[in-house]
Amino acid sequence: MLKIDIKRAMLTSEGKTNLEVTAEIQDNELLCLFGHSGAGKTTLLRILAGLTKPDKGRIVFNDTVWFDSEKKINISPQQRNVGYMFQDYALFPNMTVEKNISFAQKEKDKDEVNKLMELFDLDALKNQHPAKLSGGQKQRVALARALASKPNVLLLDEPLSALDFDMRLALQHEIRKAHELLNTVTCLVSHDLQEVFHLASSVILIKNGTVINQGKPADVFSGKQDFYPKQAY
Amino acid sequence: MLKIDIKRAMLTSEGKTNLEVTAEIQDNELLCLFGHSGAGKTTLLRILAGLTKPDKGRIVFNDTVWFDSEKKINISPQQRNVGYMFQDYALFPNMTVEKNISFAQKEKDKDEVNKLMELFDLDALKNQHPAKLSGGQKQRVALARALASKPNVLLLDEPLSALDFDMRLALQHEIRKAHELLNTVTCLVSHDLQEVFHLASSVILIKNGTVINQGKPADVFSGKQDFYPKQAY
Amino acid sequence: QKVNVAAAANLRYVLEEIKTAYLKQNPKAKVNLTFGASGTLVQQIQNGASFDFFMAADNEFPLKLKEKGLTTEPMSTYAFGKLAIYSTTLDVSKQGLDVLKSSAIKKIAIANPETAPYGERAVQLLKSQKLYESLKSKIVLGENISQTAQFAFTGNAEIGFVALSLALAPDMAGKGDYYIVPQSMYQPIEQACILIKTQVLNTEAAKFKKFVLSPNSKAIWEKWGYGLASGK
Amino acid sequence: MDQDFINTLLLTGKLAGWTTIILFIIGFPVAYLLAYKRFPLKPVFEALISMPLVLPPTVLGFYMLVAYSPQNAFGRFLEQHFNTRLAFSFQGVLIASVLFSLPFMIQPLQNGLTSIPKSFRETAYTLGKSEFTTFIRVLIPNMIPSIITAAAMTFAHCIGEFGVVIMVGGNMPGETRVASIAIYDEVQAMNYQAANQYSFILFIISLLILTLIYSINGKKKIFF
Amino acid sequence: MDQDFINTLLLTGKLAGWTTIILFIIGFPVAYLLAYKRFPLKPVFEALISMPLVLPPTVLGFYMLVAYSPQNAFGRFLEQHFNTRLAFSFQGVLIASVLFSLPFMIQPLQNGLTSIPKSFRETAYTLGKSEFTTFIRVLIPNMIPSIITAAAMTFAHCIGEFGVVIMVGGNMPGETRVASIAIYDEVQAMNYQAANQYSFILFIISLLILTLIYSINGKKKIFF
Ligand SMILES: Nc1ncnc2c1ncn2[C@@H]1O[C@H](COP(=O)(O)OP(=O)(O)OP(=O)(O)O)[C@@H](O)[C@H]1O
Ligand SMILES: Nc1ncnc2c1ncn2[C@@H]1O[C@H](COP(=O)(O)OP(=O)(O)OP(=O)(O)O)[C@@H](O)[C@H]1O
Ligand code: MOO
Ligand SMILES: [Mg+2]
Ligand SMILES: [Mg+2]
Repeated sequence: MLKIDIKRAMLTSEGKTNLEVTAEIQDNELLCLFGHSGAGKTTLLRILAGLTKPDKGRIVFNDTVWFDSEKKINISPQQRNVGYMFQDYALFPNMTVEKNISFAQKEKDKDEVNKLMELFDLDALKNQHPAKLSGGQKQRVALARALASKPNVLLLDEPLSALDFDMRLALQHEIRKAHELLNTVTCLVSHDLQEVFHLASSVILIKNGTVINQGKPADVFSGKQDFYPKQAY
Repeated sequence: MLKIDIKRAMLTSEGKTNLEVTAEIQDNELLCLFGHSGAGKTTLLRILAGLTKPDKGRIVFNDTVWFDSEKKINISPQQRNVGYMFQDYALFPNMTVEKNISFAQKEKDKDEVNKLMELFDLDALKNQHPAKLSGGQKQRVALARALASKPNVLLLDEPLSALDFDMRLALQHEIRKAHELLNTVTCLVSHDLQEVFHLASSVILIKNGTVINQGKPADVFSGKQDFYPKQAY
Repeated sequence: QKVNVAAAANLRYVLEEIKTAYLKQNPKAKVNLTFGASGTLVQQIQNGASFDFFMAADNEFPLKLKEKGLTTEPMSTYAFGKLAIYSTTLDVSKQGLDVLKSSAIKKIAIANPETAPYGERAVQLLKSQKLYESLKSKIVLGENISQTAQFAFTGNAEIGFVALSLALAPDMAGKGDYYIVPQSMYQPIEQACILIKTQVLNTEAAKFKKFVLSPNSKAIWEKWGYGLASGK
Repeated sequence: MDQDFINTLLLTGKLAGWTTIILFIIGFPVAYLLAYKRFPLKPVFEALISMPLVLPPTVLGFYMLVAYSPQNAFGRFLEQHFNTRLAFSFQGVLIASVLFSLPFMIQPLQNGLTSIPKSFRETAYTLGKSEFTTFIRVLIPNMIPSIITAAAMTFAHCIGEFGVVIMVGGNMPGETRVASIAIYDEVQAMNYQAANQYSFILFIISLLILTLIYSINGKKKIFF
Repeated sequence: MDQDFINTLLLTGKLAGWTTIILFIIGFPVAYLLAYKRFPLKPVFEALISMPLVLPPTVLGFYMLVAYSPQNAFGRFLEQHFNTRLAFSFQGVLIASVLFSLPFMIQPLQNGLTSIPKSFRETAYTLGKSEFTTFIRVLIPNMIPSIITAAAMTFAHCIGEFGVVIMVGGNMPGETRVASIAIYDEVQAMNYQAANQYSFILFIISLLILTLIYSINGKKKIFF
């Protein structure tokens, strides 16, 4: 279980605000972060990963305190064992597709890497360097890499936004499978309602740094037509 | 009118192929490029912008020959007056949001810049540098910049993929308006069927480098359920 | 045991020849010659450079070392140097010191008077001839006497105040003209040498010193234009 | 502090300043060519530019001295047509210093240019900006640390220049007697106190300038 | 080519090689600290490291000479406990050379490190990689051009070193008589042929090494 209760100053397009999030994510839960551009979704993931320090609050994963502003605890990203997929991928330019993925593994397992590359339709590109990949190909490598590290907590920042519909569906399936297989807590940012309904067991709606609703997807979106989306599909 | 007839070697996830596109885009037409990840959409836009050189063929815009492999003509990106929005934005890190946009203008026009920033909900961020923007904010700056140059040909590579649904709708509207106002030829890459139907006057379906269908959106997608999308919304 | 000799720059050619002669007699000996301005060498020895034997261009620099207690055995004068002016473009052998008044002269090379006795004598000479003030702006300083000779040799300076022994070097003599400044016009350049105190007594150094002072090398000194102390 | 001492410092600054200015003008276009253009024999060309890095200053000094000599074509030409002699003159040392510091300017600039992502240039080109405008408005502002490194290394390297100056300079006060030479001289003459004074002042000045540069530079991050 | 000549070249290579190796070991951690860590007085620390860039080699040489002297604490300590005297010895020159070349190693490495996007490090950390692993596997491979520049500049700068060597090392054959000194000496002896021979050989060796480096470097792009 991941318990979050944090606060952090943030500059948004509405001016200065605070990102304030309180949430409890159960083991095995797949949480979707949903919200406007600049609402603070990426910032929250970075805070969970240990890359950005909240101004105040606590983060506890199972029995481990990851962050506590009062006790001045802030354990490093390495110790958190998260799999973080960046919104801009951050693939290592010096490594091929295959190396990027195998680098993430804690124990080398070539079969696993091959399986991932097959699942993500990257086999033919295994010896390519990132500079020579298309946008969607980069995104798939980044996702495969985040999964390869077998994390306790999986943080995915718009993992499928650059993919076509087919691929998107297929990979939604893979994310769900990985989530179940690894028995992780997963937090995923998405702008795609279909995706949210397909994947999420719960949703957090963020607006301007503040959580305005959280719960099961159906509950959250039913009462909130005024917030999001203005127009359904 | 933009006449395209080009060929270029490409490595895709299916192995080596050629990107082969023949198309005529009328003035005032808004063309959508639609296709799998790695199909060659970005490559086609780069070729139109003059950033990648085709192996063979011709590109003619109105009466100007942009590229002709036989006559060895290849005019520079500067002379083509295109507005190209990169899939990874390529914002200038040294310039603020406002400067990024005004830099694109051929004639300085502060009002125009302010209007663009307002439209794209960037006013509060006008003095921010790109490193401090969220993914969606970056995308909006990149789009605003491409429009600010008042191009003859507008090339947009997944311009709205990182945006939430509201914003997406609003900006679809803006793209359409800009397209009509500037009287441009617009080529847009999108993975979103709704978007294609909403915006495009014609569609090109690319698979593995080859155009497999082109025409009005309704015509293209009606007969092609086997290709795309497997599952409708 | 090898002998590290610190030798004033004016000895460049002479000492090479003496070394050859010495090695002919002592085929197993090893002699390393390092040339520099006398003052530079004194500075290096004071700071711990491992030289065994110092041959200066005057008798004051060895004295400095002696006062610091860095030497063994008394200092010995081995030769008297002669000052010459050298030029590749002007007819110095005919005009003598009058050449210094020539308007064709843009630069005059002199060794740094602080560290090179030959330079010091040259400045002394110019001062006593009341030429120093008028020529001052034309003077370029060589780090030691052989760099000075080289400035004149390359023609970058029309005139160089050099050691006669350097002017006699085949390259120099072949390319230009020299004039020996009358020895009465400057304080004699009495060149002395001294053994440096080393941790292990270097007997080879003493042997080499003896050879330098011996009649065996007399002809070589004279050939290179040095005067010899009467007693030796 | 006496007048000589101040003059020597001023001369040193003048030499370093001029060298840096001249190399700025030469350096940018050359670095640009090396970073972005392909042409035959480019590695050889690059190697030639880097030569002064590897060549002892005395080698360069030696060749300059030979070239400047009125006995040789170049020196004679200057003497006859311009009535100048470069040996033992400020100009002569300046030319040698420019040649000698060339790679200290070019290398950091070239490195800075190559590490700017290609898409920045490409974007500017599609926006109709010329290579020159792109260079001024997009490339230069994104390589400030490299420019500072280039300028600092060049200026610094000139202040430290010794080998070339001792070979072609002739130790003329006000012309070629720069600080490094002056210190050498004082040490050789065992005027340790004077040497100390020079060294100490140079040390303090350098430390102040550099601390200032790094304080400013530290505030700006590479990508602002 | 005679034995002296070969010995001189070998000695030069030995000095430059050892300096580069020692500075590699020192350089990476220091550059890492300077690039990524914040600590008080960092600009002063950076300035101190860059000092040898600005200080004339003769200043450094002078201070080394003073430090090495058995009349002072450090020199006396060495003399009493190790029975070594550093002035005018190879070790003494090596120490001076390491100090003197420090910024030529640090600056390019630090520049290379700062220009690697932060997200690469962040990604590696979230993947559980230690700072050390990240450094070896992610940072180093993405800054190859900077590493080559650092090594080339350092090695090259040592080969060209003259001022420090002549002050700290003098001109002792086999100990401190490196190529730059030898050339200086030969020029003074007006053995222009020998000077030319040294210069030419150094020129050719340098040109070859550098052309090789640039050919390899040219093939690899910064981001492969
Ligand atoms: N710089 C490059 N050099 C070589 N090959 C490249 C380069 N960029 C892309 N490719 C290859 O060319 C093919 C087409 O790439 P392109 O970027 O045009 O795809 P795309 O249709 O835009 O895909 P996406 O929707 O994923 O962005 C891909 O298979 C990719 O591997
Ligand atoms: N490095 C940064 N420094 C300062 N402010 C930042 C930084 N990155 C983002 N911000 C600001 O913080 C706010 C939240 O950003 P965040 O990246 O979390 O948004 P987001 O919800 O992920 O948006 P998007 O959907 O557009 O990616 C934004 O308004 C942005 O301007
Ligand atoms: O031989 Mo000297 O000591 O250069 O005048
Ligand atoms: Mg985000
Ligand atoms: Mg693409």
